[in-house]
Amino acid sequence: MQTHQAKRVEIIIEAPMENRLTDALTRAGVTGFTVLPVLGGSGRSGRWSREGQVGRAGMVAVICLIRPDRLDALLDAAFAVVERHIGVVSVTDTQVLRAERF
Amino acid sequence: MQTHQAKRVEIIIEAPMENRLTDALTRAGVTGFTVLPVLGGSGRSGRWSREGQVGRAGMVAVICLIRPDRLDALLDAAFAVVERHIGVVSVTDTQVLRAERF
Amino acid sequence: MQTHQAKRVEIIIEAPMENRLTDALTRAGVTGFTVLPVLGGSGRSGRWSREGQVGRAGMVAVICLIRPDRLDALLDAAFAVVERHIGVVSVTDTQVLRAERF
Amino acid sequence: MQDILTLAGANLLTPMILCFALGLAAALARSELTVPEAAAKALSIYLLFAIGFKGGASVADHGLDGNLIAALAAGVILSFALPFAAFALLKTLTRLSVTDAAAVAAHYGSISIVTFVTATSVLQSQGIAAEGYMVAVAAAMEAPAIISALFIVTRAGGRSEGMDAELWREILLNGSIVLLIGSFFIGFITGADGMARIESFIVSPFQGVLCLFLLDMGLVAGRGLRGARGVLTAGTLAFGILMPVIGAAAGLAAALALGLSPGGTALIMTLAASASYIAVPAAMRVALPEANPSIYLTLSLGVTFPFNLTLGIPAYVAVATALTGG
Amino acid sequence: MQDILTLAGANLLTPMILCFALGLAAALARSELTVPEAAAKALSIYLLFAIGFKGGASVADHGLDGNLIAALAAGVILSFALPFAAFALLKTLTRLSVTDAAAVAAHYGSISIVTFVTATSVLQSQGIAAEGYMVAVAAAMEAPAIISALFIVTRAGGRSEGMDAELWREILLNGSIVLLIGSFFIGFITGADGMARIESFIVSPFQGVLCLFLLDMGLVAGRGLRGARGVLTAGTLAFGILMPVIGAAAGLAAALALGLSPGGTALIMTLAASASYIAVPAAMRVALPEANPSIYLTLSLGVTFPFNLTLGIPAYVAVATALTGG
Amino acid sequence: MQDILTLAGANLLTPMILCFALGLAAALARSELTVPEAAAKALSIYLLFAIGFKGGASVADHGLDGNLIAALAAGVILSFALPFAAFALLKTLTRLSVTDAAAVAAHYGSISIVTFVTATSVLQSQGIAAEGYMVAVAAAMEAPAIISALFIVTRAGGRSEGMDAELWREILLNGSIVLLIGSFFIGFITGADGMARIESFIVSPFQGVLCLFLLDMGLVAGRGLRGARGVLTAGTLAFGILMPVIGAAAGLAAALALGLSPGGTALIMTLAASASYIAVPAAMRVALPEANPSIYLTLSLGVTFPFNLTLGIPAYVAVATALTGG
Ligand SMILES: Nc1ncnc2c1ncn2[C@@H]1O[C@H](COP(=O)(O)O)[C@@H](O)[C@H]1O
Ligand SMILES: Nc1ncnc2c1ncn2[C@@H]1O[C@H](COP(=O)(O)O)[C@@H](O)[C@H]1O
Ligand SMILES: Nc1ncnc2c1ncn2[C@@H]1O[C@H](COP(=O)(O)O)[C@@H](O)[C@H]1O
Ligand code: NA
Ligand code: NA
Ligand code: NA
Repeated sequence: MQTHQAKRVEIIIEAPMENRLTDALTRAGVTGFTVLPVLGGSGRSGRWSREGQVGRAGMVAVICLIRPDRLDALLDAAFAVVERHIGVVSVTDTQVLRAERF
Repeated sequence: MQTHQAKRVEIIIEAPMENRLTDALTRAGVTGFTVLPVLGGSGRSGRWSREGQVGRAGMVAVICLIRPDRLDALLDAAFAVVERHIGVVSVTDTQVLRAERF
Repeated sequence: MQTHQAKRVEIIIEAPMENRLTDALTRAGVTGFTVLPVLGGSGRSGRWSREGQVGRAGMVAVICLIRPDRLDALLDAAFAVVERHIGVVSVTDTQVLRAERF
Repeated sequence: MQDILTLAGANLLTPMILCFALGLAAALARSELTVPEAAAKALSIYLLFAIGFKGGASVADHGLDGNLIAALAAGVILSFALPFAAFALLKTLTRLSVTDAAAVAAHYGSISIVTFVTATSVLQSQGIAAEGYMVAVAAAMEAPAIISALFIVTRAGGRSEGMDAELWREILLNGSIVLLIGSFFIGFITGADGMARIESFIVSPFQGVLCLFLLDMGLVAGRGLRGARGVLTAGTLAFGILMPVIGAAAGLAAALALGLSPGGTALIMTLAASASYIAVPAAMRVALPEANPSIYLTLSLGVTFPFNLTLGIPAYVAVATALTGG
Repeated sequence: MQDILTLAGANLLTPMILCFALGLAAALARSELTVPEAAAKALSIYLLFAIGFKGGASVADHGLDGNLIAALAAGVILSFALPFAAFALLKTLTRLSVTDAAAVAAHYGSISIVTFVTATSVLQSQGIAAEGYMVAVAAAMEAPAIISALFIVTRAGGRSEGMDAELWREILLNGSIVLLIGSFFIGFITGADGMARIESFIVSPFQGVLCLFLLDMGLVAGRGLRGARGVLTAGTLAFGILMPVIGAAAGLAAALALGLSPGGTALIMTLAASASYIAVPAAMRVALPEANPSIYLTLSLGVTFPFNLTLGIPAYVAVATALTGG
Repeated sequence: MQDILTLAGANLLTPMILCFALGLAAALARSELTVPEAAAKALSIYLLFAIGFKGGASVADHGLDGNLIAALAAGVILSFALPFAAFALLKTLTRLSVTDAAAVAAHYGSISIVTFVTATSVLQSQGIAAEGYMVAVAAAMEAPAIISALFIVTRAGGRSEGMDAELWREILLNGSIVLLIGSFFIGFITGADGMARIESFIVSPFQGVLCLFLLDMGLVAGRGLRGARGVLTAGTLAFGILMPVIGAAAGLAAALALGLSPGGTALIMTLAASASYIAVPAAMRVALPEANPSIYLTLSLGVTFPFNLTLGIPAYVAVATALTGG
């Protein structure tokens, strides 16, 4: 089956920043993304779990599949939001079906 | 540690289609997969979130790790199900432990 | 934007083993990871879904982004825990922003 | 008329309706107030169980009226027939594609169980009795409309995935049908004894639970409306308000033919006037994937549901009591 | 005998049992009816809290019977001993491997708190009193069986991960033990005063909540049975029905030795007859990962739980009242 | 003094407090007991709805006291002013950075609605009436403290993200403010009629629901404390206990100036003494991302919340009744 080169960007970010991130992505022309729930994690700011919080804001994972030439616009937009916040951003080479969708 | 070449296929699909997809995968001989919940997303059909729906069907992410030579069978089976539905499919090169499991 | 080579390790493991895994990772010096919920899946031990269980222990997905040179330590630690248990481990090449975090 | 307005006023100022309004306003103002999905589902399980059980217990109490079969048949016929009326109306009022119009039509032939529940609670607070088996009629009206819609699409040369056995099973055994019918039978079998055991769970807190559930419905409807400005043209809006009135009229005709009680008449009017937003949307995603979900969800949940809740139900109750001499 | 059958009939036609049957039937018919995980967990927290609190408040009311320590000891001994009986029976009736048989045996030495809760509600509806401290006995019976099972595996040269300190902690501080014992103490400390404050929360809606919880149990059991056809041989099935009877007999012997009341006798029989499906399965995944979960889950949840619910409990109650002159 | 101790004793041995203690102990012992997130959120929606509705219904009943506006103004001023006191105290007692200290200060100017709810339930069980509009005062006190904290940071040359329109909206329309004010209005509009409809949902089970909610709060607080040993120095601990006393004193002064009833006085003292752990933490993650969340969460939830629950509230009630001649 015909597949096309793409990038898979995974951004793990605090839940209160989710809307700010997706709005920034939309403004940067990135209109395709999927948000996954996160149960807990650990990083430089220590370990946390949804269960140790009252509002249980926690974190979410935002996944964007994107054409390689649009990657920089995406990363710039994302970085402006996550810069001062905890969280991680990773970029993986991938292949997608139905390139016309991206 | 010894690792083995494999493919990681990630299919984001509407929840009402989940069983049809996994049944099709099983028929195509793909018996290993994991289903993750999805909170929301955005694509050509606009933005949605679990919270904006009553039945809250939403979407799920299905992840299959598979031997490279079985990829085409998987993609054919998956594509037959997702073809007319919204959602995305991506394929990434990966390495797995314990190759005998795949 | 400047990115750095890294590995993305994804471990799908039974929920009752989650703490044992993350403790082992921490002992092996891996202090960055994220835990995602899993709804269901299928493998050599058959198909399962959260809904078919009472305690609904189920499984979780643990994702670690790590510098390539630390990969072996991570896999050794993870393997010691998952060895006799059901579940899968995959390793993907990736790029991360803000390398100082890893 | 005076009566209808007074009733409407009284109905508008109940905690239930105000909770719905609060949710709607909060969502439109983009408040982050949310009812967790699991909690909303749990509330709906409670409501379905309680309403089904009470229906069954009431049938056990009053004996099975010979009209049950006739009422079921009438419900099924209404559910089959209303999509054709809805489709014709949509073709007149809007420029929706055949697929989109047929998908919307399926929703209006089917029913909204929450609208039904709210109507029973209005009847109860006015002391108007209704046939206990109306919950069975509600369950019977969920599915037939889907078949009519697929027939409409096929007839018009449109492309539908059709109904495979799997989809049939999903529709006929969907959660609310099974729970409603199941708890109806449990109430019927255990009767007054069973009722005595669980009365303080399913009767006294009922209206309060309904309040919280309608709060969530308001939130969901509001979020849907926010994301669907493009969908709401004058034509679709007119449809969303006219169609329930047409449905209620058809329901009234059926009720008069059947000789139902005032309460039963109001309930069947409400069922016919209401539009599905759970079972049918899920079926449409499978059977008519090209139909745009935001059109049918906006209309059924964002327009018709609030209309029925606030103006429709009091009007149907008033008309039913006036015409059946209640 | 006549009595037992009448009682069984009465018990079978309660809303609780019918809700369980509804869930079972819905799952076997592959209906998509589901109770959200969080809601089911919330219901179980409610039931554990209510049953623990009521037990404690009743002890505060009636004073501590000298038998508490003896009853606790009896419970612990039963939990230690029953796995050996279960293992022997499994080796006779089935061809399960040592690991699988030992894992199953652990479940039958331990207890099902929902079975216990259902039994208390049957006793209550028949006006039979029981010692309030039986909830403490229930908690004490959760864990010992696990040790016996690991001992069996090790003795047979099988491989177990053994019990590290972490696993001990997890088992002894598992949610239901902590909640049951904790709310028992809260009920004991606050007594009649505390009860007056929260009675309308933990007493009146109790049976209704139990209905919804059993509906979910039926759904879960049915889903489990659907996926486990291979597991159910004649031998395992026979075990799943014989073992609770053996357990109940052992419980009866203990109760007679202790001189418990009719209600207490029925409860300890029920505990001994019931099999765990929450705490022990989780422990087995850690300690005996090679044991096949679908065997022990199918037996304890798919066979023994429904058996106890429908036939077992009424029989245990009838026998207990007959033999202790209740 | 004697009175205060007796009251404290009585308050400590209620099911509510003991449930909190159970949760705390379970979490500190690393039990896996958990209340699902969705269930905890559902319980809090219930509590907010019930308390808001009852407040509104009581205002509808007793008429609007001329003091409402004055009380709202007093609440807003307290919320603005207390962060400055808190910041000064922190700078004296601890070595926290400006950003961390300001973030903590914001929490103590704002309020904890669960502390407020517990106080109302203590008042009710002692038969002490309070102004129904205090729930509106509670809502008004949530946000102003955030502004003071950002002002403190900016003045000290620290870096804050500032308040964009989006953040304003999020804070002012946060779930608990909207639900509290909304249900207050619903209670006010529907009055005694509305109350009659949903009383058996929002009044009788209230204390029981509060028990389960406090169980979860204990679990969450305990988990937080476990992960935050480093945070708890003698200085921060002293702050966590001194600051609520200072807040309560400020609240008392305001209440005396306003001439509130004994109950109202106790409630405004409780509000001023309590510290936020939902709305303000979320706002701080956006506006002051460099502030360490475990400091402010540990202090407000791990130290001040238990202090108020156990010692604070009974003391505030005793002082309020003594000084306002209740
Ligand atoms: N190396 C990593 N791999 C995966 N997730 C990470 C990693 N580092 C941080 N995270 C996630 O990002 C959150 C915040 O990380 P940090 O900013 O390092 O405190 C953590 O709680 C994890 O959920
Ligand atoms: N480029 C993308 N990256 C990640 N997820 C996507 C992307 N495009 C679509 N999706 C997901 O697929 C769903 C349907 O997409 P679509 O078919 O484009 O409307 C969206 O709501 C997202 O959850
Ligand atoms: N090939 C695979 N791809 C993705 N997930 C898998 C795969 N194999 C197993 N899993 C996951 O691991 C669980 C246990 O697998 P197994 O040990 O093969 O029974 C399954 O239920 C899946 O969630
Ligand atoms: Na209809
Ligand atoms: Na047992
Ligand atoms: Na305060």
